Amino acid sequence: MPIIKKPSRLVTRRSALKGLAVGTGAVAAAGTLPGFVRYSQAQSSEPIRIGFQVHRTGIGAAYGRWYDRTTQAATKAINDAGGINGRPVEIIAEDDGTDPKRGAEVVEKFASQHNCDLAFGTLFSHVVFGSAPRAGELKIPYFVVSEGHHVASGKLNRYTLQPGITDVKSQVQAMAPFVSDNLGKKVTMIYPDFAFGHDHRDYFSAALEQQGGEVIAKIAIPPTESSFTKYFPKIPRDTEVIYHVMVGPAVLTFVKEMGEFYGPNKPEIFGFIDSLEAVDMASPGLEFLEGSYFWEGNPRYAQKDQSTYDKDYRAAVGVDDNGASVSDPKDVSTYSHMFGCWETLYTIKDGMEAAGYKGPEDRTKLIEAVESITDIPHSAEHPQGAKIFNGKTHQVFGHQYISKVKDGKLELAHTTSIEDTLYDDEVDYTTQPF
Amino acid sequence: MDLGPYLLLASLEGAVAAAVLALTAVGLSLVFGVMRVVNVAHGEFFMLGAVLAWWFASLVAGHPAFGFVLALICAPLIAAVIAAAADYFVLKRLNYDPEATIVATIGLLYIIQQTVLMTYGPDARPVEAPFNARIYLPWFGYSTYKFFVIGAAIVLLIGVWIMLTKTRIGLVLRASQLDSEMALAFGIKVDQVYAMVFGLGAGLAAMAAVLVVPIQQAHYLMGGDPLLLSFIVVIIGGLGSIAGTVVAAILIGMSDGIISVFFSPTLAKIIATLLVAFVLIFRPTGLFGKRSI
Amino acid sequence: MAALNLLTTKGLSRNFGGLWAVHNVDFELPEGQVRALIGPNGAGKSTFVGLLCGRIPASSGSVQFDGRDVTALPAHKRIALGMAYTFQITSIFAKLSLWENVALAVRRKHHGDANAVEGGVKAALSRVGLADRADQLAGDLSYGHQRLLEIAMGLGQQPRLLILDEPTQGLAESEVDDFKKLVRNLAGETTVLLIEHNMDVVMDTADMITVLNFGEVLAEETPETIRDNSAVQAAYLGTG
Amino acid sequence: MSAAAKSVWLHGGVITLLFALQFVLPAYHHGNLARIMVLAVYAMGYNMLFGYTGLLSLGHALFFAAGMYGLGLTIAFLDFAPSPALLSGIISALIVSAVVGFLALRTTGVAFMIVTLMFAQAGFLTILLFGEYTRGDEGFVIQQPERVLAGIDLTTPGNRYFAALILFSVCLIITARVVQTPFGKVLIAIRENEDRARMLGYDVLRHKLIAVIISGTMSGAAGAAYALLFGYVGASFAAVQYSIFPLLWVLLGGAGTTIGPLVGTIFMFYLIDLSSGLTSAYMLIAGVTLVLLTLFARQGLVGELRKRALPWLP
Repeated sequence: MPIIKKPSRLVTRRSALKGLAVGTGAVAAAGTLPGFVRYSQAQSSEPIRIGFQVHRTGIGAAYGRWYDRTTQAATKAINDAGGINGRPVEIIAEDDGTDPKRGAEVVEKFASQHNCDLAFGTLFSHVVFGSAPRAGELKIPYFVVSEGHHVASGKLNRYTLQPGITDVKSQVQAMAPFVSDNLGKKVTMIYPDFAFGHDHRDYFSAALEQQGGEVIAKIAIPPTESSFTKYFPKIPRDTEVIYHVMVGPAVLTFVKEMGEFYGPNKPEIFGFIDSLEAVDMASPGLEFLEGSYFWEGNPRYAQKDQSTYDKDYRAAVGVDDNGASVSDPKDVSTYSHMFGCWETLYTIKDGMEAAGYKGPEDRTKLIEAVESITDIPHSAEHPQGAKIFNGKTHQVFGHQYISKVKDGKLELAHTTSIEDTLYDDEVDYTTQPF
Repeated sequence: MDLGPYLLLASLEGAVAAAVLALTAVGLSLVFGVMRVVNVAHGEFFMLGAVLAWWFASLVAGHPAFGFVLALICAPLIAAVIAAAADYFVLKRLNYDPEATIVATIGLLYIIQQTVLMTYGPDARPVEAPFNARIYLPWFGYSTYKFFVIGAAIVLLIGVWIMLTKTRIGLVLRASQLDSEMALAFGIKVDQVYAMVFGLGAGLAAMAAVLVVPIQQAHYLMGGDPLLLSFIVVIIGGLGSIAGTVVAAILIGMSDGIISVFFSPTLAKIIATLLVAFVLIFRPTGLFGKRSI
Repeated sequence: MAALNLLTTKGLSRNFGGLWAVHNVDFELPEGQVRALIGPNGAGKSTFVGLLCGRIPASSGSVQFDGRDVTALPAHKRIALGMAYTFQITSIFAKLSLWENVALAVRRKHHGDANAVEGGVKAALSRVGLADRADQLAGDLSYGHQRLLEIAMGLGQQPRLLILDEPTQGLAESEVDDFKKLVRNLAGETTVLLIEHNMDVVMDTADMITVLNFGEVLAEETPETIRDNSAVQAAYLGTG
Repeated sequence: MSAAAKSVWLHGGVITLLFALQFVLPAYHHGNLARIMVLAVYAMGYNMLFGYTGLLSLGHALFFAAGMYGLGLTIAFLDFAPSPALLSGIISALIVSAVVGFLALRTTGVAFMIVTLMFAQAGFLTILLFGEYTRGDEGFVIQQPERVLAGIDLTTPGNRYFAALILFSVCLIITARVVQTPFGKVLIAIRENEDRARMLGYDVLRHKLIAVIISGTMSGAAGAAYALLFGYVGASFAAVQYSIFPLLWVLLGGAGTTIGPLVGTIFMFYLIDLSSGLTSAYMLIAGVTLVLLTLFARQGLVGELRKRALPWLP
């Protein structure tokens, strides 16, 4: 049986009462006196407590739901196979409202109230930014699944790691050779007018220039926009490729309106699947995407040469061959991102086992153990593909997938090498003190 | 693209935006005009309309037009009933005190939004348009459904105008708007009129959303933008002036597409919000209105 | 000039949408006088005092106070120069104590001097007979007492000119008598401009009476002679 | 005991209690209280305008953000040390509130609410527009070495608590003092009856403007302190919810009471913290609370206490 527990009313109240009644007693002591903890935990097979910072509400909620399902599935798989170091894993989920302030409070709650061994799971980068400083101060390892470049850019701290999902910078630069070789040299970019979109703009422009291509127009769209047609005339007529990456609830509108605008006489279109993540490819109005290309973090549709790892992973999470929930074919998953939760949990497991992790006093050992990971083979634990972890930048690098829309489905057309995704280190976290 | 087709497209898009905005804002304006209530939850009634439209559409099998027609009738009705209930149970008990009603409608905003999150969920869901042929112009393509939205909004707005000017209901509304005590003295049940107006305002917002949801999608956070835009339109149009509201909606809707040609869209939004602030500061009656807040 | 004029208006006018509420009024009020301002409803009395103390901006003409042209000054600055104004419709701080109500009036002059404020509040409340209720909330008072509080707030400012807009409206008869005594007491101490309907009060307290009709000065006479003025009678009684 | 003496005892007592609590609270609540004290400063700033002057602003996030970015940007781009950066945050808020006050105070009532809302929205969008420097919604982190104020490392729990307590105490004392002064009494008079206050010879506009500036500066101090103590600067703090929150806290605790903002902030924090375990839609609880408050307890917790039992509460 997996031990998956949301903080129920009972637990919360009990721990609150305990805190109030005991005062400087058990709870505070457990946090401050390592000897006490080591003794109590060495005696039992107490679960390893992983605080799961989940976007249940706010703008990230559609992703949060699938991150939750993946996390629960991975936890069940880990526990069914004997847990970590013989101890079961317990997930303590707290909603962060996709809000940086609440995110920081939630990390604090994991560290100080739920006595979690570590915090994990965040996707939206502003929540990562808001929470990471607290994680560093509380000295609790913070494993994010965010695909932001913020970890490897050196803007965070030694306690923050991203071992389960590649970052935007590597994804984007790996696309440039494919786009310029196969689709065209003159690219117009359409992206949301905030940090995530700006990362795309900057890294892709640079990478494309190296390939001899050119970004001829950059169209930034405010994140709250709900109608897009008025932006399309800004696309220059000599555009060979439209590169789009949109996020948020209006993504489907964006793609549909692009279809209405262009009809069949369209330039080549290359998009990040973020523009249609969790959206059914069979939605009305998407027919025009036929023949266009998408970046995928992990192919949503089961491919002909699907690995057994992917097959088992799909089954465990409850996703069918079309990337939708097995219980509701209209409920499409965030397949390109959520594998990061699964893989991160297994990396945590590896790190803990390598470090001989016993309790919070071994947190730095855990980080050092993860930092020393390099090669991650394609396996049941890492169904998305093989990876290379860079301990200095705390960032993992891996294959990227490019799929073509065929018969309303996504068919894998190209897989980049890991080398395509590498870039120079911008930070060496291992030199920072704990 | 050349300037001519570009302006044509911007005008078409502007007309769609203006049509939806006019319907939504007229609802807000009506509530303010008659009740002197600033309804911060107005955008949530818009959202409710969209979400209900998805729900009705998913109930009905067969051609998407059936579900759409059902939604067009029922979604505004349900939104109106919920709004009238909110008026009866909350706003009335606050004696329509301006500040208390603002705080209460902020509360209402969260209640509606979060209830939808709990029941409908966080996903953006599409509703199929009742028809959706694409017109091929030499420069770009355009959805025929969008023309329908413009037409439907015009018909509905004319309907509202006839109701306000030619029917007994309109007479009663105008009497209550001019002087609620006097209206009371003439045997008009101001209580019921207020509940009806609040319901009508919400219904118009919901109706606009049903029209727009085949173009966009239903999502529980979609109420924010229409609220802000409606505010802008109602203030620039002059508070409580229905005609001014419609004119301002056309002005704002049309200019939005064209302004974003020259400025960054974020900058355009900054300019629009500052414009509202300065209109209120230096011309509190709005550009076309007679009464100030 | 024998007596110094505390207040002078020249050609003071105000129109509302083409209607002259006050038209071309030349008015002089000598220091120390108790002046009553009377006239039928709608004669422009309240508008006129509104123009004096700056609540309503003038359309044309000027107001001089204490030898200084105050036409362009906002209300609070005119008050600070020594005017005090009590509202026609009771306007007090209902949720504050009587003491605080009057203290707000007194304090502006005695900035920071707590003892002076204390003394001023006591004196003003005593004068209107409300000293023993100082701790009550003003909103809990009866209407008549609220009118008295309003007057106390006027007195508390120790004004050079006290403008009372229908102070006895709604007072009981005994209270009206007390009020008359109060105003007579003030004579010589401060200049009073009194808008009043109750002719009893006017006759018993005023040194001079100004009659307004249709926004213009109809007459300006002593109480003794005004009874015989046929124009005033016509204005009041509507006979020719 | 005179009102002034009671006020000294009350506020001294609250500060002493908060000081003592740091020694007995478990780590989680210790950390929460540090955060709550900073947010309560924001609420106190809001209360100065809403509770004492009677002006309902829907744009205070602008002032909070002015403080936050005034500190954050000077650290990030001008390499300011924390103390001058803190000063820069406070001064930014002061300037922004003076400008907003000067313009917005030409309006009253509902128009004032909408004008402040629009200015705050424009401020929020401006942060997004200059995303190159502000990193927009994503924001940026203020690293640990940049958070050492006058030799004191503000990233340790004890120091952070102490810094929050000092800021809170200073603002509480300022509030308690201001409302006792003639100036504060005039603010209350303006809240109760603006026309009357004017006709007692007070320059209402000037008083209101000063109230906006005090209120905005205090809110900005909270924003700057939040960035410094918790190490993050981001646009979400400038968004409209963060203008609603202080209104909520103040209404809940009691508008126009000195300790109401603290009480309201604590109450709301734990209401959300506990209910987020019960339901994912915890903002629902905030919504219901707002409606119930307007219906049944307009005075808020401390306000009702004052009305029913302790009329002397400042």
